[in-house]
Formats: sequence, C-alpha cells, structure tokens
Amino acid sequence: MSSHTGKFGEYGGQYVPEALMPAIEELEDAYERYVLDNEDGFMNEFRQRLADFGGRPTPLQYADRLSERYDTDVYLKREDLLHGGAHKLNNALGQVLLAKYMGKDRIIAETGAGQHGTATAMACAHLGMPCEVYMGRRDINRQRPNVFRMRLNGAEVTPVTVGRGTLKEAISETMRDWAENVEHTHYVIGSVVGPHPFPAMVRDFQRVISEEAREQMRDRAGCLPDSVLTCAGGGSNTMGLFAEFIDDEEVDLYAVEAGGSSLAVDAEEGVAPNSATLSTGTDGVLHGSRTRVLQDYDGQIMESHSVSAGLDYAGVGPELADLVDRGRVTAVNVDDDNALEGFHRLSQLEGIIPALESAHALSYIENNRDELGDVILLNISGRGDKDLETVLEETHGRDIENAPDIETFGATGGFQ
Amino acid sequence: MSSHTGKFGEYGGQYVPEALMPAIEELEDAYERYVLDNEDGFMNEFRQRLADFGGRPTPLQYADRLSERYDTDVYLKREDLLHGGAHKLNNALGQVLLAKYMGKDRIIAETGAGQHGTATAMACAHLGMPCEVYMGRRDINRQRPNVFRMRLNGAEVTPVTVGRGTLKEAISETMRDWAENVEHTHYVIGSVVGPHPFPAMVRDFQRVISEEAREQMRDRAGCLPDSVLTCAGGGSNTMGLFAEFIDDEEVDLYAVEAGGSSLAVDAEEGVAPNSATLSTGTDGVLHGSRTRVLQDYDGQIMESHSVSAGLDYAGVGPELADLVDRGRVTAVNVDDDNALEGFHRLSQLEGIIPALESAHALSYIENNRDELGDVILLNISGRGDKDLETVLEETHGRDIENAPDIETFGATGGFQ
Amino acid sequence: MSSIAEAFADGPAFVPYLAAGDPDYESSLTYVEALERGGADVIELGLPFSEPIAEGPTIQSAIVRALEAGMTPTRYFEFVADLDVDVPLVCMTYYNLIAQFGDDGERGPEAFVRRAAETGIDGFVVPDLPAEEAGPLREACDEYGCELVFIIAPTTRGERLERIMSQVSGYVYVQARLGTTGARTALSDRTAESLERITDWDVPKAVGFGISTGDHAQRVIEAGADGVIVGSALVDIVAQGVERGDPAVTVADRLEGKARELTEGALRGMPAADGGPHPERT
Amino acid sequence: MSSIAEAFADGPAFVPYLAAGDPDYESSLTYVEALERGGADVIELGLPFSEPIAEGPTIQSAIVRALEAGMTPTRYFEFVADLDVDVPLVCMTYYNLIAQFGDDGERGPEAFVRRAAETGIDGFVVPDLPAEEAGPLREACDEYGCELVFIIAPTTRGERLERIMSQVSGYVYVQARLGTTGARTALSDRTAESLERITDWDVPKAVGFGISTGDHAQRVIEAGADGVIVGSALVDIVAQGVERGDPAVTVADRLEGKARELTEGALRGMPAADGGPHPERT
Ligand SMILES: Cc1ncc(COP(=O)(O)O)c(C=O)c1O
Ligand SMILES: Cc1ncc(COP(=O)(O)O)c(C=O)c1O
Repeated sequence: MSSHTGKFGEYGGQYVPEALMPAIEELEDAYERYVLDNEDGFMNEFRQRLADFGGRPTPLQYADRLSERYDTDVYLKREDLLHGGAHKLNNALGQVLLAKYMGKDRIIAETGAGQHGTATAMACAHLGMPCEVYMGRRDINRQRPNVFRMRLNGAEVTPVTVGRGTLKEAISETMRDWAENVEHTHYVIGSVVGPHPFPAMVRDFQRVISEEAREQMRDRAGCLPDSVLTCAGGGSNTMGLFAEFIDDEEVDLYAVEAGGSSLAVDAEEGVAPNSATLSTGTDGVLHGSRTRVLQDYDGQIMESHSVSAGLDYAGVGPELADLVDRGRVTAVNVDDDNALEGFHRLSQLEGIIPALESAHALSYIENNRDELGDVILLNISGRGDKDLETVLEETHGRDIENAPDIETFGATGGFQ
Repeated sequence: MSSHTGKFGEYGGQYVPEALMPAIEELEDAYERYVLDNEDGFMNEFRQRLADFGGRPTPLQYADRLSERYDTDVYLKREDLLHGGAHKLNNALGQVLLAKYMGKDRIIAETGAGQHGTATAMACAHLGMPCEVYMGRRDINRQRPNVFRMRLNGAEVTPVTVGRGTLKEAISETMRDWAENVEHTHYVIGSVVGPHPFPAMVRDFQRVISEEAREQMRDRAGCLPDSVLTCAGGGSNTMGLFAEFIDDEEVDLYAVEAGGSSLAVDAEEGVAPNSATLSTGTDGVLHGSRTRVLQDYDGQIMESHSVSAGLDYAGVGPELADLVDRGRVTAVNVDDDNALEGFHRLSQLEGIIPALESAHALSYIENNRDELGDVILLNISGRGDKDLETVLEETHGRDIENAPDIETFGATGGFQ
Repeated sequence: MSSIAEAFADGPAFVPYLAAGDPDYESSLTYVEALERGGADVIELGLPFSEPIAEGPTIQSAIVRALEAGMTPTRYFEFVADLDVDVPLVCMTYYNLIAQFGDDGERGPEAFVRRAAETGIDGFVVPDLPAEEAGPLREACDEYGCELVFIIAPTTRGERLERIMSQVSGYVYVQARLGTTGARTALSDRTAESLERITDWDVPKAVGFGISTGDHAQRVIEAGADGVIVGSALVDIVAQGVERGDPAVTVADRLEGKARELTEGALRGMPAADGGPHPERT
Repeated sequence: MSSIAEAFADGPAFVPYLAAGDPDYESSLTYVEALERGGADVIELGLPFSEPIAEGPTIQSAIVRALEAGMTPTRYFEFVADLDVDVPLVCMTYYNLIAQFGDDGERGPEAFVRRAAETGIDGFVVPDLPAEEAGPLREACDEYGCELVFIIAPTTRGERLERIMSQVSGYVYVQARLGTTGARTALSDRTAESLERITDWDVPKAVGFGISTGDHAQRVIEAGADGVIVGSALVDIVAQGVERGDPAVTVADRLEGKARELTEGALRGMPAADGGPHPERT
C-alpha cells in the first residue's frame, strides 16, 4: 500500500470541489516535506510538543484484574492519559503545527462528540492560532462540557443546523468554509478520513501510539501481542495503533465498530441503527474519498447511530477499509448494551473510566476471549468523563449486568 | 524538622480520640517500615503502579506564551495529566496500597471537591479494595460528576448532612467511621493534614512531584528555578512540590492560598470569606493536629470560603505552617476574581484548562512577576474539567478581563 | 455541433440552476419550464445528494426539500422525461450517486450516463469529481455523446488548468469566487482575472457563483464570459414561495421574470459588432 | 478526698451527660438540674465545639443546637455558675477550646482550668487529647485541684494503658465499644473484657458509650464497673422535646425519669454485701 498515491487498494482518492484541489496539493506537498522528510525538523518539534504538552509517552499498563478475569495477559495502552483525554491530540497538534509551518493563519475543524474539537482548540491555544470549530446543533446540546472547553480555549464554536445536526453535517460545513477561505486556512480533519493526504497524514500523526506500544510490549511482556484491539469510528486511533503491527503477520488486528442497537439497516428510512461501516457498509464516495460507507441503494448517505458519539459516523478511513478487504484486519462490532457493560466493567475492575468508544473494544474481549490468544493489547483511546451524562441516561432503564445502582443518583439520600 | 516525632516545630502531633490511637500507632509503624524502609519492596510497587496506572512521570512543559508574556522562563509541572486529573492519585494510590500491605480490607475517605474521593475510588478499584467516601451534602450537589465517577468505580458515597455539609464536616465524619471500624479499616486522608503520621506520609507519597520536577528542571533549563509556586489548600501538592527543593536555599518557595472574596474575617459570624489559613489563621488544633486554622476568638472553627472547592478548608498541613513560620516558604494569596482570570488566561494562552486551585498559583505571577526571578516553576496540580460549571456561574456577572463571552452559551445561536 | 455548443453559439448564454423536485415534483416541473420561458439557453438541473459539500445554505436547503419530497435518481429521470423544455439539460450532482447508480444489473458511471442520455440529459457537472478521478465518467460521456463540464476555481492554476482543459467539454464552469454556491449582492472582481487564464480554451466559458441580478450578468459578460450561471438567486425565489405558501403559478411567474432580467442583463453585456471585450468571437 | 472520688465512694455512680445550652440556655439549666433530682452522682457537662469528632449524630446535633443558641466558653462558665446543683461537674470538651481560651491576657490550658475551677468545675474529659499531648492540661489540673479523666477504648493495650494510668485522675472513662457516642439497644460484650485489663487501677471505672436503659446500667455494674456514663439516651429526650415543641418542664420531667431508671438499674447491679462481682470493694 503506497500512501503517496493517495490510494489504498480501491479506496482513497480526492473527491473534492475544484476550489479545494490547490490547497490539497499544497497540503500533500507539505505532508511529504515536513512529515515524511522531517524538513526544518518538523517531526522533532512535533514529538517534543507531544511529550511536553501532550504527556507522551502514555503508559502501557498490565491490567491485573482483567487478566485474571480472562485468564490471559491484558495490556492497556493508556491514550486516555493524553492531554485532553483522548488520542485526538496526536493528530490535532500535528496538523495545527503543520499549518503553522505552512504559513496558514487560521484553523477550522469539525467535531462530533467534541473530542476532536477540544483537542484542536487546545492545540490552537498552545500554538497561538485562531480556531473555529463546526459542530452540529444536536451535538452541541448533547456535549455541552466540550463546547465550553473549546470556548475556554478561545475557539469559536459554530453550530451547524442543516440535516440532523451531527458529525456528517459538520464535516460538510467545514469543507464549505475551507472552500471559501482555503488560501490562508487549514482544515484539521479529525480522523483518517477525507481526501488524500488526510488519511495517510492523520495515520502518521497517530502512529506514535503503536510505535510506543510495540516497544513497550517488548519491554514489558517480552513479546508481541497475539491480538491487538481497538475501536474504530473514522479509524484514527485504530490506524495509529495498528500501523507498526501491520508487518507483524502473527499479530491479529481487530477493529471494533459500534453495533448500535442492531446491525439491520433501514434503507427505506435512510437510517442505520449502527455505525458498523466496515461490516455493513458498501463502497461509496463520502467526504472526499472512496471508502466503505453506510448508504441506501441510491447512494444517499444514511444517518448512523451509536451510543458513543465518537463512533457515530457513516464512513470510515479508506486505508482501514482496504486492510479489512485484504484480510489483514478483522472488523467486528459490539452493540450499545455490551459497550455499556464494558464501560462499567473497566470502571469497577481497573479504576479507569473509559470513553464509551473504548468500551466497545473492551467488551469484545468479554465474549470472544478464546480467539484472542494469550497476550492481548487493548487501546483505551480516551477517558469517559465526557460520557458521564450519556452513561447515566443510557444505563437507566436497561438491564446492564454490572452497572452501579445509579437511580439513587437523584436529589436525595445516599448512593449506596 | 524530624517527621519521626510527628512534630514540625510547634505543629503536628496526634490529637485524636483514644479509640484511634492504636490504629495510628500501627500506621506509624507501617509508614516507617514500608514507606521509609521500603520493606517488602513496597515503594517499588508503588512507583511502578504510579507509572503504569497513574501515568508518571508527568511532563515538565516550557510555557512559550506565558514566558513571553512575563518575559521570563515559566515551566509548568503537569500534574493535571495524572490519571484522574490531579496530583491526588499519588497519595491515594500510596495509601490504598499501604492499607493492602497492612492487611486492612476496607478503605474510607473524605472528599470536598471530589478530587481526593475520585482518586481514592480509582485506586481502590485498581487494587480491588471496597471503598466508602464521605462527602458533604452540599458538595455532593456542587460536584455531581465526581460523585458519579466514584460510583462508577464501585465506591459508596455517603452524604454528610451535619453543619454546612462541606469538607470539614466530611473529615469529622470519616474520623467517626474510622473510630468505629478501626481494626480492619484504613482512613485515606486527602492532604498533608490530620494526626501524625499522615502529614509526613502524604508528603512522602507526593514527593514524587518534586523528585521529577527538580530533575526535569536540571535537564531542561540546566538550572534550578528561582522560584517555585503552587496552590495550597491542605497543602499536599504544595509539600509534594517543595519537598526536594527545601534544602536548595536559593530557591524561593511560594504557597498560594485562596484569598476568597476578602481577607477580612467575620469572627462574630464565624465565617472567613477566604481560605488563606497561612496568612490569616492562628494556631489551633483541628482534625488531629496542631496547626494554623481559621477560628474565631473562642477557638470555634470557622467556615472558610473559596471559589475553588479544593482550597476551601479551614486548616493547613502542620509542616507547611512550620515552614512558613520559619521563613522558608512564603505564604501569599490570590482572590476569587484573580483566580478566575488566571483560569481563563492559561486556557487561552496555553491550551490547558487548569483546576481552579491551580489557577490561583498561576495568577500570582501576573501581579508579582518582578519578585519571582527569571526561572519560574509552577505546578498545575489538576485539570479544570471538574470546574466548568463553577467557572460558568462565577464568571457570569463578574468583570473578568479575559473571559470568553459565555453568556452566549445559552440554548440558541452560536458561541462567537 | 452538440446542442450545448449550439446554445452558446449565438450570443451570451443564460444558464439557470434549479434542484429537481424542489419543493415537490409537480411544482418543480413548472418552475423549470418557467426558466425556459424566461430565456434559459441551457438548464442545470440538480439531482439532490445528501451531502452537497459544494453548496451554500440556499441550495443545501433546496436539496433537503427535494429529498424530503421523495426525489431519488430514478424519480429524477422520470422528472427529466416529464419536462416539457427544448433547451439542453445538464445534470448537476455528486459522484456517489453516479457511482452507486444501478440499472439493468449494472452499476456506476456507465449505467448512469446511459440512462441519462436516453432520458434527454446532454451533460453533467459533478462538483466533487476532480479531473484526476473523472476517467470512468469521461469515458461514459464519450460513449453516449454527453458533455462533461468542469469547474475551475480562482485558485486553479498551472498543471491543474491543463488537466481540466484536456477533459472538459460542453462549457467550462468558471467559479467567480472561492467558497460555495450562494447569491451575493456584490460581484467578485476575480472574474476577469479568472477568465484571462483560459482565453485560449476552445470551450465556452460560463461564469457562476454569486450572480443574482441582471446587472451582475451584464458585467460578467462584459468581462469576457460566454455565459452566466445562476442558481441561488433562483432557488431563493422557490424558498420564498415555500415560506409564504404562494401558489406554484405565482412562483413560476417570478422565476420567469427573474430569468428574463438575467437574460437581458447578459445581452446588454454583449460586445458591439465593432469589437469590444470579446474580439475573438466577432 | 476529692468531690468526684466521694461521688464514687458509696455504691455505683450514675454519670449523665448533657450539652450545656441545648437547646437554649434557660431550658438547659433546668435539664441539668433534673438530672441531679434523678440521682446523678457526677454530671458531665459538654462545652460545645464546632468539630466534635468523637461524637455520634445525637450529640453532634445537640452541639449544633447549643452553638446556634449562642453557647460559647464564656457563656458556659456563666452557665455553670447559674446551675443549682450539688454534685461534682466534669467539663467535657475538645482541646482547641482549651488551647484558645483567653482570660486576663493569658491563653491556654492554665487560663481555662483556673476559670473552670473558680466557677465550680471539678474535672475534665477531653476526647481528642491523648495522654501524649496532655502535659500542659495535666499540670494546670494539678495546680487548681481538678481531675483529668481519660478515656480508654477497647483497643487500648500495653504501653498506652500504662501511659494513661499514669495520668488519669477522678475516674477512667471506659469506652464500651469502638466508634463514637450514641445510644444502642444492645450492649457491647467487650465491656467485661475492657474492665479486666484495668482491675488493678486505683481510680473508679465508669463505663460509657451506648448505655440507654436501666437494664444496661445494671449489667455494666454487674460486669465490674464503678459507674455508668449515659449521654445520647438523655440527649435523645432533649431532641425529642425540641422536635415536638414540648414545654421545658415536660422534658425536664422525662429526663428526671430516665435518670432515675438508670440510677436504679445501676443500684440493682451492685454486688450483695456477701461479695460478688466487686470483691475488692466490699
Ligand atoms: C475516545 C475516542 N475514541 C475513539 C474515537 C473514534 O475516532 P477514531 O476512530 O478516529 O479513532 C473518538 C472520536 O471522537 C474518541 O473520542
Ligand atoms: C487540583 C487540586 N489542586 C490542589 C488541591 C488542594 O489540595 P492540596 O493543598 O492538598 O494540594 C486540590 C484539592 O482537592 C485539587 O483538587
């Protein structure tokens, strides 16, 4: 797979309005010079800032109690400890720094759950760049703390009211802004999606996850893992975690998508009650690249669904789609109920409240322990503080095996 | 200063009910054996878990934009990146692990803002210990996300309804529980307060902050800082940050307390509109040790106040009180308004949303730049996610110079 | 000479855009027909896609209305067949609808173009399909005798210009300013500059993005364009009708009036026979 | 022989506790006096401190009521002076109030004990003052002829027991169970065991924590105690009165009745003259 052509098998490419093409070519050039060839020491500065500002390296933790439960060795890569609370900063910091090297003087970004938006706002504050974040009106209402964090970091947050008002509309809107202000503005896309060079570039900024994890596994376990698991929305933490293991043929790679409430798709209504693009999607063109997408028979993009806002996207990174087609990565999925169970399990057994996204991957082990071998590497892509409200609402009224009794979280009495 | 006697100058001691004395002696013994003498490799396990589970070392970050603003070199010690979001885990993990070594099978703790409670709940989940956290009813209502986090980690949260229902009442209540269940229960106190050996032991668990920071300063700046600043509530991050610098006579140490709304004290009403114990308090006995306290003329403990819940305490660690008396540490304070300004400033200039506690220390630089020398080390003791609601409320209606316009955070329109 | 080439042959062309099926199938038919009465030389007829990344808010909303009223690719072709207009039709849509189109067991550009050509479509504009990725669609167009219009932006230069020149047919859509579609009160002054870069191209140059009055149209033609493309200013009239609940005939009349204003503006901009801004075309 | 020693001299002593000023100054005076009528041999009179870490919820609430009604150390001494009782009084409070007490330009234990002794206090119990820190208070007590009572807990053993023995005077307060003050329905069976550890001490042994009925009192004395200390069971009556809005006389009558029940229970537990559980005291 050569990222230079912008194609991953059948996937990838640059399906964008002409107005953006020159900027994309400029970005391609900058990506090659600064990221791939480390011109002007770009990558050194990036690595240094990731360490000092971001808190890298993040630890690899042996999970005592999970290992005991599954009678296997479970190692957790702790991206939840990165500044901002998720792996998103790796990419945001890389792109904002790159924009600076390119002489751009304004940053725009889209955000769904708000994690990418907050990471971008943080990176912009850190590097002194003005920042505007597009966010669906509905997501704004669901994710107020993240909206507030972006505002605190000095970013503007612009509501997108078209359509359902979620991530897919926000991406479209950001592309429109970019088309208008392309000469001095850089668009920091939030995952390994979009037109080339984004999928390759975002992967390369996230690659640090597997560079560290592979080394840490060797140091700590003395071997490579039998299987490597993580969640996949757009797939940036996924590609970041897989990148350095791809050539280790003996290591099984699992991309865990959101099974939502059901894998069935209502093409009539244009609604997929899941975000399991790799399992249930078909080839299409979305947001600038050819990839797997959730679409109806005509090619209209469907509304996806997941209890976890960060996985709730109708597309997926083209490289990941190709790796699945080629059989190198196994695409699996975990539904909302099981994700919530995974969330509560990690919180109680290990004292780590994971992002709902990450909880999907964790939960996959619970029901598929046997196929995963003796040494498992699991990425905790983010922390769950952003999800407290959602978990409270979604746990209530479901029969989640190991949830604490949160009905007593009401206005009176104790919380026994 | 010899911590072995439990006295720091005039301060310290063990003013507790007789029922607790045997437990305290047992703890003294365990502290000496495991912590000071590393028996059974206790400290090695502690350090290892702090690294893998906690994310240590935390970075030392050169703050470009603050340094520029103040025309000086400002380095930030990033305790906000520790698991849980504050330095509190250093202590909680140490004590819960110690309790395990001591054969205790139950953990209790008090919490005010909820940071120590969440840190303890996390450590307990991690180490498989049952945990009960006492928290004032009023604090429970102010800090719901932290309450929920504790519950998610499997801890019980017990409301304390006596008095004003804040930290001081919660500490008293936890002492009562301890007095009843002392034989098998360990009380994880949340700061360098309480009867000996707590002040010395908590300091030693927090000492890792300055061990790292001193080394990192040498590596990064090639010198020791001219001044070292951090906030002081009970003083645990303070003592942790100062510990290794105390013998460096050329390094000035500043403990920044909460000036609240005024330094004046209404002894008549028994209310101090601040928590500046070191500046405005007098010698007294509170929660098991002799120290500086906010009290009225008769010796009744006053209600303290600060915009930051974690600094809102009427006492302070005895060792810190002694260091101030001896002139080794300078006690200063920053009021609510300036703390809010510091909060917004760091958020906007560096992309770090600090805890309101930490914002106090930051703000001290703003108005006292000249006395601080050319190289400043500042501890960011925690992240501000827990404070979003408070900041929103408290910023509203005040004239905070650099706050984003958060009135538009309402239900409609954008957030420009 | 293709029908589109003919449309540009004598005098400046007026090329209006509407989204098919906005706000409903029946009204939309009458609206498109009104454009012809108003003087349209070519009509760009939008096939609505759920993620119209090149459109501004006006056309986005039109697309949402059309989709909600049940427009699909299949209905679109029925719509084209039902239309009673004589001017050439250009289908404006996004690539995913073309790539997914299924007909007679086949999928993709060829199936799409075949069906479109059969139904009476003369050309295509696909804003998210750059020249680099246009191979399959270009081939299908050649096979079925359709034109493939490309857009050039103010930022398009050098190699990219040449790549587009080698692929474009029918006309070149000159984007008057950066950004997305949308009516403006002031006209971009980048138009003349953009046109200069392509004076030697042998396809007609139609300028779009932000043109909303007869006066704009005149100035665009004076600047050297062979045609004016107008979308949002017309869609605005449709939107206004929906908002006020006006009967379709009223809206159609307004569209016809606006079209006439634009046609006439364009004509005013035409160079005198003794030469003028378009010396090469006398 | 001190007045406290005398109180324990003939037969088992009943030692009730109330917080001074609960729920208000005047009522509280009548309540304390009612205890004497009910048979109190010594009265422990609480001086309320804002952080009563050794008290359970019942006494905590009493302290809050008294503080809110304006009780202070100075008012406390007025209260003691106003009291019309003949039995010895023991001041129960926390160390900070003693350390901060100011009188005649002096501060601390000596000033406090001097004033207390002048006013009619015979001894002190300070639950947060362990023997290790008691030096200054012990000296002041010696100087002014007051007793310093210490508490021993079920967990107190070895060296600690000896340290306390060397400092205690008046009586030793034997804590019947772990935890804080509070009435219980069941009595701890650790009492006998606790008493055994200190049979050779030459001060009377009074057992407290959780005693709420005459029956409890009897059994405590049977187990070898020289006195019973009862607090929460009496404070409960005050609290109930506040809650129901009962007149002070009614509450005082109830307190007197409860005191009598406890006094009589204690008497019933006294060993017969022919020896029994208290051979050393026949
Ligand atoms: C914590 C976390 N994990 C995973 C994701 C999914 O993104 P990706 O698949 O690009 O890693 C998100 C997106 O917001 C996230 O916040
Ligand atoms: C982030 C943070 N900093 C500082 C403090 C104050 O505690 P201490 O003075 O013990 O460090 C707290 C207490 O909750 C806190 O949460």
